[in-house]
Amino acid sequence: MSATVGVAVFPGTNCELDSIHAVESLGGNGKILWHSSKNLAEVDAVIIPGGFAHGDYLRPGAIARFSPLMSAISDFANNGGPVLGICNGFQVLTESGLLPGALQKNKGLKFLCKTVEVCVVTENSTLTRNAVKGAKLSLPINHFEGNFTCSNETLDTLLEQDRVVLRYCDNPNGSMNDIAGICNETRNVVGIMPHPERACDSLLGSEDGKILFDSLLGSN
Amino acid sequence: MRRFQESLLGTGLALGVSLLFSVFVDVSLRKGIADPAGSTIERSLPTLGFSNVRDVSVGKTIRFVIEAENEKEAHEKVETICSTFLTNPVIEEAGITIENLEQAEGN
Amino acid sequence: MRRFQESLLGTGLALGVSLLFSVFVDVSLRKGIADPAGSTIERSLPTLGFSNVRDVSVGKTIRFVIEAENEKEAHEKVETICSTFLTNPVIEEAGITIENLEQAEGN
Amino acid sequence: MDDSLHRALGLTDEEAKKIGDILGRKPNPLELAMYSVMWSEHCSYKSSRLHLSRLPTSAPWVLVGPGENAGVIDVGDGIAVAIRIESHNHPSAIEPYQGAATGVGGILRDIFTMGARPIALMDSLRFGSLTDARSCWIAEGVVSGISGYGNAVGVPTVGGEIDFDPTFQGNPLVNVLCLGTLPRDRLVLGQASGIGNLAVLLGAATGRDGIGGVSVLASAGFSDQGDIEKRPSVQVGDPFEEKRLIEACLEIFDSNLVVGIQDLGGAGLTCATSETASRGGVGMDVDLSAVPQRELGMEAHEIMISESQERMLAIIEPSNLERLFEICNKWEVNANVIGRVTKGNKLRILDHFEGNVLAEIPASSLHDDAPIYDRPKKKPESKKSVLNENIKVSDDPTSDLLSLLSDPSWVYNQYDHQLFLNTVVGPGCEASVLKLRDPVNGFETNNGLAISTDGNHRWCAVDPRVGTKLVVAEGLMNLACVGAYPLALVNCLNFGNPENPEVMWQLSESIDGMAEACEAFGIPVVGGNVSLYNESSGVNISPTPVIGMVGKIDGLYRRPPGFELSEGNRLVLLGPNDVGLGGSLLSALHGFETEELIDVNFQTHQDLADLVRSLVSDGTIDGIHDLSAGGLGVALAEMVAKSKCGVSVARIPDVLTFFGEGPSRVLVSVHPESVNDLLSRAEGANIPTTRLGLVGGDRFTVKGLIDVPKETVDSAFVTHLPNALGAGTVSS
Ligand SMILES: Nc1ncnc2c1ncn2[C@@H]1O[C@H](COP(=O)(O)OP(=O)(O)O)[C@@H](O)[C@H]1O
Ligand SMILES: [Mg+2]
Repeated sequence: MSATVGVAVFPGTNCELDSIHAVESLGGNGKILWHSSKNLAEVDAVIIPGGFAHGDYLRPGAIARFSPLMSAISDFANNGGPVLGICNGFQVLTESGLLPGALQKNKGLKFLCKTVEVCVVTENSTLTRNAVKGAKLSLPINHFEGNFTCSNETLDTLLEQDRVVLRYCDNPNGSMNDIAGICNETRNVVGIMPHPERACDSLLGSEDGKILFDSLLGSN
Repeated sequence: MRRFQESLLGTGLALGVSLLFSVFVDVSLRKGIADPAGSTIERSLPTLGFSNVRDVSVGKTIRFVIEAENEKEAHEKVETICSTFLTNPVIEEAGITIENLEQAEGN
Repeated sequence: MRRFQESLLGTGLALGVSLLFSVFVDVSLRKGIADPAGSTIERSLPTLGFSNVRDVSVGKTIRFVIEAENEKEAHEKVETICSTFLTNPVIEEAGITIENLEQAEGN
Repeated sequence: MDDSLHRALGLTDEEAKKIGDILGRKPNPLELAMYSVMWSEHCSYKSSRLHLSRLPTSAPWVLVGPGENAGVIDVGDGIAVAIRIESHNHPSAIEPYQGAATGVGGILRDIFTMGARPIALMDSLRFGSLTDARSCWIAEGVVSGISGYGNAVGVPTVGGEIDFDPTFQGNPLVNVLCLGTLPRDRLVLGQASGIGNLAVLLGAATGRDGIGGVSVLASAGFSDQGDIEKRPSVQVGDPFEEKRLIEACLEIFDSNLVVGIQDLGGAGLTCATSETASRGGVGMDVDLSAVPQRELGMEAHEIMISESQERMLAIIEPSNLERLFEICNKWEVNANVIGRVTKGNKLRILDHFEGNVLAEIPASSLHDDAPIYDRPKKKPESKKSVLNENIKVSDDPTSDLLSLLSDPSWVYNQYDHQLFLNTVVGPGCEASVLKLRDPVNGFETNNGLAISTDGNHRWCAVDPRVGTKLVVAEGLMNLACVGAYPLALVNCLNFGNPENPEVMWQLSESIDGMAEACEAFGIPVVGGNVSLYNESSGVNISPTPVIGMVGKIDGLYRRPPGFELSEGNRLVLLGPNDVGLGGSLLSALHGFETEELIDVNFQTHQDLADLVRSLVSDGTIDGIHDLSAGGLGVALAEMVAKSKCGVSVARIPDVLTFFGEGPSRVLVSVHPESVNDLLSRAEGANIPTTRLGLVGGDRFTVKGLIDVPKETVDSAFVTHLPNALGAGTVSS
């Protein structure tokens, strides 16, 4: 039976169809979750995709986190449901407290859209269970605020608990500890800055994102 | 805007006259948090011919007008808005300045 | 920063002691210019449970320390930095506050 | 009324008289203001219209030609493509970030007005020299503005151009192209019809944006100059509002709710209401009190002329109003009924429906009766050629080459170029290639679209007619290099002051050159934009027609070859060896003024394009680059900089051959086993070939001219822009 993945849409979100496309190309079903809805219906996993929820005004994710949908996603996550935040989705997850830290403006103060190499740091997360620790993946990034920042104590905790999921091979944005993605303590909520949905088609240049979606689809 | 004025009117009639406060929120990065915007400006200034500038930091401001029964209530409201919404406490802190608008106009 | 301190030292030795000023620049959009960030925040506040807030506008601040012979020179320098680099006067205006750091420390 | 008011509004005495004749009375100030904006150069094309009519515009696949908001062509599979290019040069010169951002916003609205979903943007940029601080500030701001708006609105910027030249100092060029797809049978046109139908204003509130010259009408009068100066002439874009507007409009189209729709651009409500009414042959009543206003106390002329961004005017039947409100509500888009379609042909501006009439004008007179000028033209005196055979072209080809290299990735890495998962070839190659998908369900057709923007002010300064032909030819060859054949062309004509007869001559020559090339290649012109008065301190820019060309790839199953070179491959130059220094990058570098510009032979060019297309489609070649600005030298170095190995090249007799520029030349890299196949196919197509050398090693070697480590080339290429522009734009 194929997994149904709910894809959150706030006004300003723009990667929802791309995420659904990637999920469906790997045999899953994608389903739009509108920001004002109060429940998730029957989904096996949730993706909060990239884009500019509420225009990224004030701070990326600052307004989106108050939506009824985010309460429902919080409940889902707290019950162990797999949740993946990609780019703007990662920002929403940190703003809503489901993941620690914050994503600041890139060190170079420029928006960055390019393909980077990241390294799989742990296999122990809903997103990387099918991947191999140490593997290098070519994934596109596309953000202005991707510079992961947290207190030193938080960083220590993340490292101690093996919660860094992906790390940049060549840090493009100034992220602490080269962090490209992290997970929560129960490892079912993952936030990453790179866009794996943009790397699922050889005609577009890379298929390295497939392994991540495979993990997510098989994680329930 | 029209909607607000109506709601204001409604409140005034029902609950006694409430006051308007002008609010200035000055959001800055917490000490110790890297400030990419500040360092970029600091780096650029010498090449533009401005030397002898240092410790540049960049923040943002949010100004608005709020309605409340009295200054204390206004302060409480603004503080909640700041800590839950206008700032991200992981990296930011806020200074709040509140002024009673009617008083201000009286000057 | 190191370069700055060296130059400071250099100046001090060569030209007499120069002063340090702490600068606060408050940049806001000129009246009549659309403020999408402000209006988006204003629109979203009621759904976050904060009613009775209006006229929201968003601006930015730049804080830094500048070295100058005296307060007048500091003011002139800061004004040039503001109008040529920190703001575009076509859409923004800046409020400048300058404080003599040594005096401030004396308080 | 002050008799000189029309002059203060920029209307000539004759134009004012014509308005009086149309109305049969003296216009009031509001009416005069409406005519003044609609009859401006920007809205009426009064200097260029006469000449534009010489461009070929039809082909069996053209669904909508010039004149509507965008051109539309049929690309098969039940899909149509809408395309348009527009300039935002002047706003970008004052406020680079917002000027460029609102340029993006404006071109997007032109596309979704047609019922199409915008799927790609391209930007063609020109700035003053990189050694000029203000030009750098403008360049950084413009790129950030395109990035800030395009990325947030959620439309990828898949390619473009950037160039620097002192001619653009003080007057940058910011041209933005947008392409959208729609189901063929869902074209929406910008017209009103059906007496009693409603005009609904969608989107942002109206402020005093872009009132510009019309602010002389402010009731404060001339006495309060200070206040007038404070009126914002710059608009601020809101990509979030536009994103919601796009989604709401597309859902409204899907639900079949509109009779017509029109975006609000130049001249705001005046243009949108009069244009929809006159296209539909009806009249319209407009209730100003129903227009949501951002500021208090706006006057009638301010509301009618405001260029506030992110607004659309939809014409709908009253029975569809509820449904439209529901959709707008869902997307948090404001919608207000501000007008009614009426019998007759009058556009009436009212302070309230059933209230006072503030203006009453025949709607079509604002467009159809706009003046058309046949301005005087004069060919400039020939410049003496300072270059003859005795002058040494270059002492140091290595340093010349290195200073001509510039990697635009500093620009396009700031643009989301991958959204929608269509981008097979993004920025950084000859042309961008997109998957062609069904716009309704996203299904792949296995075909592709290719787009390219091209312009070359150096060629056009030498000879605007031949230069423009060369630019069109380059667009065609760029498409061929990714395996595409051309379907349509849009253009943006960036010229100086048309009241200068030499500028008028340039414009006319350029249009003739474009017409000639388009006829020869069978490419219809489906839209364009004319930007005049590009001058600063009285100096006109070099003529800069920019063309955007869209083409199709039938059967897109493999990635087209890029610039990348593979070790062991052979380098072959296809095409003639006729080159010169006229309008070349090398001439610009050394300040040579030359008259010679090598004309394009349409037949040779077409034959080469056909050959290239087939070599690309069947995978015969691994790497390709057409020769353009900078000639063979720059093309070769760019390929090396994008590869992991160097080259070793011979058979380049001199510097002229290395840097000279001429049409119909393409450099390819082929596997040794395919060389014979390549050569014989070229011979069959009557295309000359030159075997240049091989790919490999870690040096860039051109026998007798240059021998440097590959890293020297790489680093010149990648550091050029970041070094010059690294200071960082602060405002965002
Ligand atoms: N302003 C820009 N925006 C986006 N892409 C750009 C820009 N400038 C250049 N590029 C990319 O770099 C490629 C090379 O640019 P250019 O040297 O102008 O190409 P060519 O001379 O072959 O037409 C372009 O095809 C385009 O994809
Ligand atoms: Mg080219």
